[in-house]
Amino acid sequence: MTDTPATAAANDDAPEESLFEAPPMGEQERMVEAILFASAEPVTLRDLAGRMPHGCDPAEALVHLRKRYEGRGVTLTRVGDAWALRTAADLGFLMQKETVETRKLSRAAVETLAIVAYHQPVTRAEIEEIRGVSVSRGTIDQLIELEWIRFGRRRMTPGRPVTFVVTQNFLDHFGLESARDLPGLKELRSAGLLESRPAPLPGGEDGDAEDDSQSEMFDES
Amino acid sequence: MTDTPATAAANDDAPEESLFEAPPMGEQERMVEAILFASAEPVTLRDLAGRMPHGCDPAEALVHLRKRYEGRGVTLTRVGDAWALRTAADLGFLMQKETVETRKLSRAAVETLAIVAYHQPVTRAEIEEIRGVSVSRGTIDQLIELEWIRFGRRRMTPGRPVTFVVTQNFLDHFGLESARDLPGLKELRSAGLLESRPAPLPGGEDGDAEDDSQSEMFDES
Amino acid sequence: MSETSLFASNVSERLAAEALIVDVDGFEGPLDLLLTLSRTQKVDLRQISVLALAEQYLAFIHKARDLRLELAADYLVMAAWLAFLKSRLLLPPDPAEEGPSGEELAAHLAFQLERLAAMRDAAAKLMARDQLGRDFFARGITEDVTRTRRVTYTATLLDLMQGYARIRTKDEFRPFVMDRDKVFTMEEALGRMRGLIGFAGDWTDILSYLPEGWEVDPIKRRSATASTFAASLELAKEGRVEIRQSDTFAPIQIRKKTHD
Repeated sequence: MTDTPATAAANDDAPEESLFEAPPMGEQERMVEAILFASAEPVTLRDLAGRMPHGCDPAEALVHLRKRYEGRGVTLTRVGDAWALRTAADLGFLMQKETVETRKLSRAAVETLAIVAYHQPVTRAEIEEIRGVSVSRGTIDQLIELEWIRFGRRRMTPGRPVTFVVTQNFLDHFGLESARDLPGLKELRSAGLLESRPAPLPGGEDGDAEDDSQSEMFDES
Repeated sequence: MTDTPATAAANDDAPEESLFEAPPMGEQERMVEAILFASAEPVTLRDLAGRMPHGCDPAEALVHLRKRYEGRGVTLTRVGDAWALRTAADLGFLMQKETVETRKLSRAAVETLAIVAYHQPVTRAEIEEIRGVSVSRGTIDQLIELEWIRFGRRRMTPGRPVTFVVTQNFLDHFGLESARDLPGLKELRSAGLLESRPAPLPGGEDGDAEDDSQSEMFDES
Repeated sequence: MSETSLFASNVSERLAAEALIVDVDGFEGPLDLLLTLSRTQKVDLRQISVLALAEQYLAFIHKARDLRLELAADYLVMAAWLAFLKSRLLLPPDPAEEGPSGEELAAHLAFQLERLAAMRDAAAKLMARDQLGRDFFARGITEDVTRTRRVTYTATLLDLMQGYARIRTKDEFRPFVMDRDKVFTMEEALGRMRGLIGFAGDWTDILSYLPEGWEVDPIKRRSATASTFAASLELAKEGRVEIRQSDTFAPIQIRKKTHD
């Protein structure tokens, strides 16, 4: 195709550029498509021209692109003097899931969840003992509503207190295959998540968690 | 209710759903297109099905859509069991504006990442054995923070060490459909270089538990 | 460095040595160094001469020591192991000897080197791939059409683990104090034994000097045993008691030294 003398016609002011032929229109269309797709804002014609190789004609490429997206799930829309790709208005109902507002879980909830995950099945009294503060009812309700914890079997001790365990949803959300895959204290430490010396634990009930911290104390030399 | 008997054929078990016919495939394709367009993250088949009207077949719609975007400025890519629209890699030069400066990874981090990818699921001890040096505290932490690796199942060997595997984010970042598509994987495997061969020990009681770590990776559909 | 250059008569030799040695910190451990050395053999890693490699490594360690470079213990452990391997490779196999042959050990080392090289290569290939946010891009405008506004709460695995770590290390927030209620100090033990030593006439097991109430709880017992033992040694040093133990792990006994 290079035997034709007609290289990029428009720019007499930049003679050294005319050595390069502008890409074919199909290619220009691809470029406009990619730029509009990846940009966080609508893009003006001028911006498009500035980002594409010299000699391109984004206005024409836009005409082709607009035609290509006609009737599709996405349409090329003009926003002021700029252009953007937008999902088709009639499909807005599909976007409902996108409108979820996410908030960070409170510290109390994260800690309660962590205790359930590491110590399950665990009673509310045990959670309070480990955290050292009382657990508000709202926190547990919230975790249950998120479907991250659920009621487990009742403990066969006086009062038959209810226990809590984590759910399959919890495992899915945190990308775990089972709660046993949660790293132990030793591993948290070696991953740099646990900076300080482990607190000496009260002699006790929780068997293996304690062992971990014990061995850590002596590994540390 | 309608005079045509052939409503959504597939679900005999849910007769009340058959009142609604699934939209035509062209429409389903538009829906998938719109959903994928609206999201920066890959969307799983399951999510797609959950958001589309009952009776839709997003898997088939994806086949059509993929064909439609072949050779375009934006392409449909598979990421594990999810799908995403991404700009064509050959147009990256147009996107300086969108390029995010990523923290440069240390050589140790890059090698550790590669070892996790090629040997997964892999324990920390195995990573150290392959590299011949201990893995520094921050390295694994950094890769977890980037969401490129995560904890996998524990190994059923003494000490039940935690293992590491790569994530969907990792696949997305490096444009891989699955971990099986890692460059050179086949050659490495047939050269025996992905085996975790134990050092010849005087005793000769070398663990063979490592072998299943390999098979696990490739069994995973 | 200037001191050594006085002795190095052969300039090119010295430069060759320094090229490796100056950079000793640049190596990530002995395996990395071995891999670099093996490159000088310019053959497929499956065909390298492990014997020659062992010699190169030992020569390297030797030179590094001449230059008084601090070598990490790993390097010296590997040197010892390679010296052992070398002897196994050079000497005819002893049929009475147990364990793997020199060839098996050499083959494993070659395998390790090849595997490390393969992983380096794979890492380079991985990083050379087109990457998201550098070569290809995700959608720039994600659509958050405000229609249903449902609030969900989210937390990451890191949040969870850090939360747990926080609870388990609550003590870091209080000023550092040793928990002494289960510690029996040596001063206490000394005071106690000085008072009691005069009453026991003959050889007595030092465990009988443990204070009341410290024999049951294992943590307390451990502390009291240690301090009582240390105190016994101190008293023996002062010449106030004699100390004996009939056998390994047998009871340790003391008695008052009679000055006659």
